Amino acid sequence: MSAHLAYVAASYGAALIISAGLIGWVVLDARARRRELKALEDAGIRRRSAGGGAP
Amino acid sequence: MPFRLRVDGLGASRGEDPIFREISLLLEAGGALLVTGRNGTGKSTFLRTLAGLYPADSGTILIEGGTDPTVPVRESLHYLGHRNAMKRDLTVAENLLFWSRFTQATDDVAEPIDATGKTVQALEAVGLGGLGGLPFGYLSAGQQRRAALARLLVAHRPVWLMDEPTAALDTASERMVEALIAGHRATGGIVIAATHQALDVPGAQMLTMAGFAVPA
Amino acid sequence: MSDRSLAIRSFTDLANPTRFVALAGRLLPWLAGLTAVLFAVGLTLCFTTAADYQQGETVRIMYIHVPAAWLSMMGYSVMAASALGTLVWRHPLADVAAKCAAPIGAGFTALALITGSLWGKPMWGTWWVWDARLTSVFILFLMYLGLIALNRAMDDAGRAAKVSAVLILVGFVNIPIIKFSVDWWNTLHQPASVLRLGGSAIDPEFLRPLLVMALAFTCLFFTLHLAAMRTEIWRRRIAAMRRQAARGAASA
Amino acid sequence: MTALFLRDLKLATRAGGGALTGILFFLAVVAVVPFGLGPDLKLLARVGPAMLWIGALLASLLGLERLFQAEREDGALDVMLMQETPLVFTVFIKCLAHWTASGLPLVLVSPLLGLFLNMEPQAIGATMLTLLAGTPAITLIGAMGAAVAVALPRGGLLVSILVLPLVVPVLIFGVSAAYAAVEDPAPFLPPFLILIAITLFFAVIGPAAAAVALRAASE
Repeated sequence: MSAHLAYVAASYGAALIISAGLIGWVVLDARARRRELKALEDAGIRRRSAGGGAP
Repeated sequence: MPFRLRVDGLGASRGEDPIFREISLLLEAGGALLVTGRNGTGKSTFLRTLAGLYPADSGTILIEGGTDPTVPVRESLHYLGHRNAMKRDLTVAENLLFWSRFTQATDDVAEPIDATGKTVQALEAVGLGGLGGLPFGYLSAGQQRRAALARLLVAHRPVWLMDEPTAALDTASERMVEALIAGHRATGGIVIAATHQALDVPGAQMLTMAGFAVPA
Repeated sequence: MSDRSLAIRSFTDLANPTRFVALAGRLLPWLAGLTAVLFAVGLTLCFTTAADYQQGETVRIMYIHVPAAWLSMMGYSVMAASALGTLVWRHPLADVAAKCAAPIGAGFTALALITGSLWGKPMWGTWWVWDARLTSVFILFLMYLGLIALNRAMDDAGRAAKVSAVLILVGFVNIPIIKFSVDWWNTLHQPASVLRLGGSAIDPEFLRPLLVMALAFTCLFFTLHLAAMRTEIWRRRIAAMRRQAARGAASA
Repeated sequence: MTALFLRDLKLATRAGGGALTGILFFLAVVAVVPFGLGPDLKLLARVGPAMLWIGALLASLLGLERLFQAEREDGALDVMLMQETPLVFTVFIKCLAHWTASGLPLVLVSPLLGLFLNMEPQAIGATMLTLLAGTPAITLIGAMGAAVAVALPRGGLLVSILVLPLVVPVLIFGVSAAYAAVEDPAPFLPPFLILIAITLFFAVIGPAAAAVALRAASE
């Protein structure tokens, strides 16, 4: 029975790693882009269609 | 209703950056338009938008008085781009024969399309009479450009869009291009050419592409 | 005053990226919180229910494997819907949605495959069994990889959006064919005695943790998807500003 | 339209044409198998149909990338886009010409290669028949990949990964039909008819999807 527990633990471990990986990637990516965006805006580059328009 | 090409407020952009805006013009049968402007100001894109190859994001292109209004605009246009649309492995005659049959408008099938006859005439018109049997790859750049010009002759289309027609051509051939344009206009056709060299096209409207310098 | 203008009145309002980013900003904390709660409940349920008499402890792997498999298919359906949005309604954000859903969907598909093989080891003694469903999920994983590679090969976002939308839809239309052919191929070569993944009919006691975990995974998917879309909008905005800066400098 | 068909045929069989490379690659793949699996005739006979199918699949995927790329590079694609005949039909004709030039020869050469793998005549006949029905589907699926390769400058590299999941059903039914003809219990007709159904299905989907991708590429 204990061998089975190892597989169960491995599965939940894999689930944890993949979820953490996805969450980490999204959060870090968002933070990096936000920093770049602020840097560009500080450099005074006004977006032509600041209101909205195509992304 | 005389045959006319009407363009209203035509505009196109690449992604978010505008290339040209609000271009309107009206060309009567036999009319011509010369498009000039510095490199990168959108001359080619303007022609490709007219040809329907590039999506315009504003404005309309209409052909009035055409034989059949339901036919989309691009089917009554010939487009000669920078590239010659010819296969190097096929002979010049084979290339033109193919294009003659392929671009033959379906309604012309009523009278037998004399493809070979048209090919021979077209080759004569561009001064490549004897070279029909040569593979296209053997021709010089100037001859290849003239063969590309012959493609416009093998199948009749009222409007010609020519992008740098005189590229790689010597002065004698330039006169030949001007003669071809005059001939097409004489038969009631319309010619729009984007060019750097001064082409002698009498009575042509001028359009200078200013390009879109974005305010810093 | 500005807050009212940010309110979402109709679906088309979502088309405006700025309003979408604002909405995402407001929604994300709530969604993340809900996901955390659902996972807490789900995980406790997973470990408090009795083991299955036949499969023993390994039935707990099912609580991860089955929701992950559902998620991989849901992810692809989200992408198919976005592809329709790009091609049919020309919705500007549809392409962003499709592009962001791909990596997340692929992540869940990988999870489904890993837990599938971890399930297979104690049951059939081999790490990988060419069982019909596992194989279908594997092919789905290949399709995800193809689309992610395609999205990365795109340099100009707008132009290639239609191309990837077409491929997503073609892939989506082919899923039933692939499913059918894999089942056919599986029954042809596989001796019929292979224990089917689903096992006996799931009695309610196992169903509860399964559903809660499925809900938790779905919430996780949408939280990540929303956040990834917001980041993608920023990325495209940054690219636009950089191009503008370059052009501004050139013409100054 | 026949003009396009004949021109493409001429082009394929001319010097630079892709027809010959397809056959040579197929020959290479099948010739390598005995060296890998060893000269045991019984094993080779059992593996025969599958190897012929895998070889034909890879060989036909090989020549597909250039299907539209050449047209785009010399500007012919622009003229084709401005035609009154719908682009879907033009793409279908090009696929037909490409299949006739490089798919059909694979089918014709498969009996010869079948002998290398010590397959009985009945198995060779069945494999040939299934290849005849299946290779058009591969060309039609590949057309979508080729259209993507034109649309994305770097897209060409990933054509095989995009096309692979779609080609799996064709391979499954092709090989199972080939085996069904040899082993008595398994019926030959069902997998064979499904194979034909898949080919017809892609005859519609393939060109349509490729046309949309090509039009997007011309921008």
